[in-house]
Amino acid sequence: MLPTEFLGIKLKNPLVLASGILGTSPEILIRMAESGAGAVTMKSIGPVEREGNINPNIVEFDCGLLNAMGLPGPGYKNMAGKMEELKNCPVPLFASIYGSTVQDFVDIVKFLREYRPAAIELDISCPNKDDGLSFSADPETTRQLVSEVRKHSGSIPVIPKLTPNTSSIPLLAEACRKGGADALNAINTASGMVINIEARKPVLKYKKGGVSGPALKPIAVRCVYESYEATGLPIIGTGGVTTGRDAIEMIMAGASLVGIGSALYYRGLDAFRLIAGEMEEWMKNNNIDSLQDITGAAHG
Amino acid sequence: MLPTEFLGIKLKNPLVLASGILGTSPEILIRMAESGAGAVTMKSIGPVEREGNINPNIVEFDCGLLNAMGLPGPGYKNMAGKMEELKNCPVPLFASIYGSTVQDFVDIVKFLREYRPAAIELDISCPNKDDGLSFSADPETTRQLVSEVRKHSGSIPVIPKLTPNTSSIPLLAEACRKGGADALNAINTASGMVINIEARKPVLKYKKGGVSGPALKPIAVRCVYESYEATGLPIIGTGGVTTGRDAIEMIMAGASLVGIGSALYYRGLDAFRLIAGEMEEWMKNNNIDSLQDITGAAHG
Amino acid sequence: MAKAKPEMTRILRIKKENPYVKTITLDMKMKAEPGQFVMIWLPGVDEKPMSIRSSNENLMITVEARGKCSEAFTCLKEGNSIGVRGPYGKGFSHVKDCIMVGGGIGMPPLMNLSESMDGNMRMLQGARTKNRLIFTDRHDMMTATDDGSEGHRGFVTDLLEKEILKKKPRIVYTCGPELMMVKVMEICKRHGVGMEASLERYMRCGIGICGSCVCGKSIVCLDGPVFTMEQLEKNPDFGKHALSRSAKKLTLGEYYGGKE
Amino acid sequence: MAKAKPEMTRILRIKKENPYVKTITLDMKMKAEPGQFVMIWLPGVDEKPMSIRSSNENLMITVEARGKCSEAFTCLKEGNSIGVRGPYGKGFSHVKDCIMVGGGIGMPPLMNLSESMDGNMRMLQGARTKNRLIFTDRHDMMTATDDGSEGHRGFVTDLLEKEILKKKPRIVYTCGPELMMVKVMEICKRHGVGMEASLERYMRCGIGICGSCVCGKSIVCLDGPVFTMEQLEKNPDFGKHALSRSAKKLTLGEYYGGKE
Ligand SMILES: Cc1cc2nc3c(=O)[nH]c(=O)nc-3n(C[C@H](O)[C@H](O)[C@H](O)COP(=O)(O)OP(=O)(O)OC[C@H]3O[C@@H](n4cnc5c(N)ncnc54)[C@H](O)[C@@H]3O)c2cc1C
Ligand SMILES: Cc1cc2nc3c(=O)[nH]c(=O)nc-3n(C[C@H](O)[C@H](O)[C@H](O)COP(=O)(O)OP(=O)(O)OC[C@H]3O[C@@H](n4cnc5c(N)ncnc54)[C@H](O)[C@@H]3O)c2cc1C
Ligand SMILES: Cc1cc2nc3c(=O)[nH]c(=O)nc-3n(C[C@H](O)[C@H](O)[C@H](O)COP(=O)(O)O)c2cc1C
Ligand SMILES: Cc1cc2nc3c(=O)[nH]c(=O)nc-3n(C[C@H](O)[C@H](O)[C@H](O)COP(=O)(O)O)c2cc1C
Ligand code: FES
Ligand code: FES
Repeated sequence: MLPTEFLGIKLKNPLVLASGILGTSPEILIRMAESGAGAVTMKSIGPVEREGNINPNIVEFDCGLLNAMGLPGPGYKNMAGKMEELKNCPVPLFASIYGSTVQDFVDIVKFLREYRPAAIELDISCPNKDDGLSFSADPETTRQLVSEVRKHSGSIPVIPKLTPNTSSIPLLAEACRKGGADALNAINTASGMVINIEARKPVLKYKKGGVSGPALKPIAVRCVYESYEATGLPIIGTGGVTTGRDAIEMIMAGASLVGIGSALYYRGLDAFRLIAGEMEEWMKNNNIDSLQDITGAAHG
Repeated sequence: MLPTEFLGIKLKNPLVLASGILGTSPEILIRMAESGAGAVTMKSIGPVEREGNINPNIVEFDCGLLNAMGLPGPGYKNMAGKMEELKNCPVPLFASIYGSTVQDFVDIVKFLREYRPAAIELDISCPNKDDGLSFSADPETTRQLVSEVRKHSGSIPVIPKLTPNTSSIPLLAEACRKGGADALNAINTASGMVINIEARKPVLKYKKGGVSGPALKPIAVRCVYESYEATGLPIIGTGGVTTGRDAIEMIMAGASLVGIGSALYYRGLDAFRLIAGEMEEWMKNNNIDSLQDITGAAHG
Repeated sequence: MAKAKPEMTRILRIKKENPYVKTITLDMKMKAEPGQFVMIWLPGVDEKPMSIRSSNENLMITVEARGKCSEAFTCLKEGNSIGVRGPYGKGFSHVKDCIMVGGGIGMPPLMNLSESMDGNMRMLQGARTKNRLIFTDRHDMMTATDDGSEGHRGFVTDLLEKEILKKKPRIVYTCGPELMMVKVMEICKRHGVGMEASLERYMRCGIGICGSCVCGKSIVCLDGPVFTMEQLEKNPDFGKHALSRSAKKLTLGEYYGGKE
Repeated sequence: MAKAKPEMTRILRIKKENPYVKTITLDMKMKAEPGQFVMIWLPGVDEKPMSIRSSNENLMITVEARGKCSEAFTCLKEGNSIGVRGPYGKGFSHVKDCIMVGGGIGMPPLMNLSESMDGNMRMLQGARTKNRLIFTDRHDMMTATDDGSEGHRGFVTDLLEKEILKKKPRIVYTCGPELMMVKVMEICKRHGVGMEASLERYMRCGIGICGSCVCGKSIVCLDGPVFTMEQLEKNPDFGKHALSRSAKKLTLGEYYGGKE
């Protein structure tokens, strides 16, 4: 019922571990694969080693999480060992990369090529690094980046990850398409802040952070819907999905795959199996045989 | 404890009925004033009569509301009677206006001037009308609008209302300041969508709508914080405030007044009194005599 | 379900009440009071407030084809699904030894209320003509038609006055055209009888935040739709004004396009 | 309180355990198991995982000044407030007739566990030197110091081996420097005794989503910090590797900057 194809890649189900969720180590990515994910995305890889932000890096609020990890990571030059180990990953592996310059992205793509990830996400949407959104601020800059990266990725599909922190998702998505994006991921977190009033301070050391979880869902569904309408590209719908119903909602908005992030907190590490089970049950009750029959069904 | 001053206007408390919440008729605005609001904002007034969108105009999700009223209203030319009645409003009255052109805004301001509202909000942030965000899409356009409006408002303060649907609140806020804004309101709703998967359709007839309520709070707090930092202007902090603690959080982020919208649904029509009571209790427990002592306290 | 989120619900049964009116039984249980209403969503078309006709067992509504959306409601078939959210608003009190006065499609909430009265009540219905009447299989229904094609020829309020004189009830409940309800209130006042009426205003949110349905100082979807005589006497807009879809204050004549 | 939201909490009492270590009693009750931890936030400074020293009455933590943040914790005064969120992770089992082996600041969770053992246990503590020992007012504490300034001169693991030979316990609980815990595991294996150890890894979220604290296939903040011997035997990184703040896999020597 749930097996699906995305950019020619076969997946046992449409649920993808979102980037930055437990994706720091090959062992855990493989564990997530074994625990039911249809595909897994690595933590975003940067040009150089980065320690990320000082704690607190995360805080919960009534209906979501706010995080500002600050993209900690060893840098691509220290990733060879991990990439080798990930050859054992039993499900399709998506890499994710970020950079401050076009050249950063290109360098990392060149490094990743030989390890043949199923696709490469471009994290141009991280609100937790000072220049994390610089490639999303205007469509022409976005288009140029995607186009440059696409030249170097060879047969590996490129998937820009969109930010809700924009005045126009259709323009941003269309810029990605024009640049040669093979698919889109919508969305990364929305910029937010939580203040502890007794401490009289933003809780996160970075002050601002990215909103994920249930509070993000209606924004994510809208961004998926708009991206689908604007570009017709395949979409990984990410943001606030914690149940099978949420996943179906994303798919009806136009997502081919569904990113799962904060749900690992809300539902536990068994989230993939739980959500997949709920999807199957709903499909059975509604006489739907295949996800293709409902992808984008909310349009028109 | 709660009496406060904003742009020289004295208020018994900092809680302002947000625009579009029950603000269609003088009788109800006065009722809200009597039920504890420190000030009340009228439903946004447009250049011509508008019926708004067909139902459904509202839908709830797990942690907020999504609405797409589509700015129904009689148009300013039919507002003389209501403005007369509003002379009896026992608390400061904020008008709110929208338009498709600069001239629209100017015309409405000229009409409103003789009724001397305590301030005029510029709704350049409605996601539920096709050109509702056209004056927010780029800072220079925003600056020009605010500047043009300010020329005609005389001694009446002008308060642009910011949208979170932007790549940069600081740039937007700064454009308003440069245009001569006397204060800012942050924020209007975030664009979102809710799909009913059994119906396979967006619930709202307009498809997209504006997210308000708890889900919006961390985004609103961040926007207030950024606007305060970028401009130093007085701010009406609006978005997801449903408790006294939420209101204090807004004030620490930099708000001088706090907008109350969806809370009227979550807490009932007594929301103003409840929230004001909770604020006073928290202040007492934390030995804070005046709101001025904590305005912007989360900065630095 | 969250309170303001429509739940798609299957239609179990449809019963034709007269050529224009159908009663729809839904595959949903709901705890509600007579006089409360639900918002009924027809995906792709519109969403409308509808009084709860019954919630003892399955939820029932009774719809009259008036315009585009209600017309579409009456064209639905058993097995179709519609969205339901609610219940909303404040319903009727529950005082036995009452008289109910319904006009046209104002009948459904009164029928609902009547079901828990153990027969300790009188029910009057007015309509333009015989084939506009509904629920006439009820043996104790007294009727009035404008053209005299059934029951009393003339106003249902004439019947009310007669019944009050026959035996003064403890209260009168009414729902129907607003000018009829104004008349009911006058009669009740004259005879010193209490009264509650259910109002109609243009509704969007149904949950008391959008301000579409205001009538005087009242928010009809939240404070009402049922109001007491005391409340209505103080309401300058009762019987006089309603807000248009664009929130313009119209006379009832303008609001109903001369149909009332 | 939402699970991952710090609550500012007043410090009721501070007790100096030795020149470097203080026990802080907080104005908070918390239901927690020995071995679980909380995240302690010092606004403007940092947030760190801290084992729960006690949660029988008020929440207590015991902090050793090691670096900038823990130093700042030990400078706090009674009446100050700090942020607390938790409890997080999986704690120790609860088997009486056990031996506990603590090294340095590994003692607090073992002390917590010991309090419900009704004395049916033996407790061993190792430290570099006498004034690094803590909780020595406990009359049944056996100690070892590297320099012999108190108790046995040498490793606390020597004491463990002796105690096992004296009378085989049903289980060994340990917390302290990882190489010490590796040694404890070897000894337990050799003598056919079960064992549980509490691990330290760099933590950010504490709730199992950021991936900072992984050790082999284990997420220390969620699956641990307490692991059984069976789990540790299968974990290729136990005693060998830890992720740096930048998620680079380091040897423990590199991770602790040669201090371990
Ligand atoms: C509390 C309440 C209970 C109601 N109960 C019933 C009921 O049990 N059965 C029934 O058939 N009808 C009921 N109605 C009326 C119903 O909601 C519709 O107004 C009616 O069906 C006409 O809708 P339409 O779209 O078909 O016609 P349209 O041509 O769209 O409108 C005709 C007239 O109906 C009124 N109307 C239209 N839309 C709305 C709206 N969203 N809210 C309020 N009034 C509106 C206006 O007066 C309008 O001029 C109730 C209305 C209210 C406010
Ligand atoms: C589950 C757990 C329980 C702990 N319980 C206690 C306790 O009860 N009492 C106590 O004093 N300490 C405890 N610690 C250690 C404590 O969290 C700090 O690591 C320690 O206080 C040093 O922090 P610092 O900032 O002062 O030093 P730094 O100079 O910042 O760091 C010194 C070393 O501490 C470790 N460290 C620093 N930050 C963290 C972090 N966020 N997460 C994990 N390790 C870190 C690293 O090895 C680092 O090299 C515990 C750690 C963990 C993981
Ligand atoms: C702790 C954390 C770390 C994240 N790190 C990254 C990252 O490195 N790269 C990235 O593209 N997205 C990152 N994200 C965003 C997620 O991939 C995802 O887009 C977002 O959390 C919304 O989905 P959710 O609501 O399912 O969590 C991170 C999110 C969280 C909560
Ligand atoms: C039903 C509804 C109608 C609204 N109409 C307007 C409007 O006309 N003009 C405007 O500036 N904002 C309008 N808003 C936005 C609110 O004023 C407010 O900015 C937003 O709801 C966030 O605040 P809240 O979370 O407290 O509701 C509307 C919001 C809602 C829910
Ligand atoms: S319908 Fe919105 S307030 Fe009544
Ligand atoms: S600290 Fe984040 S996963 Fe353990």
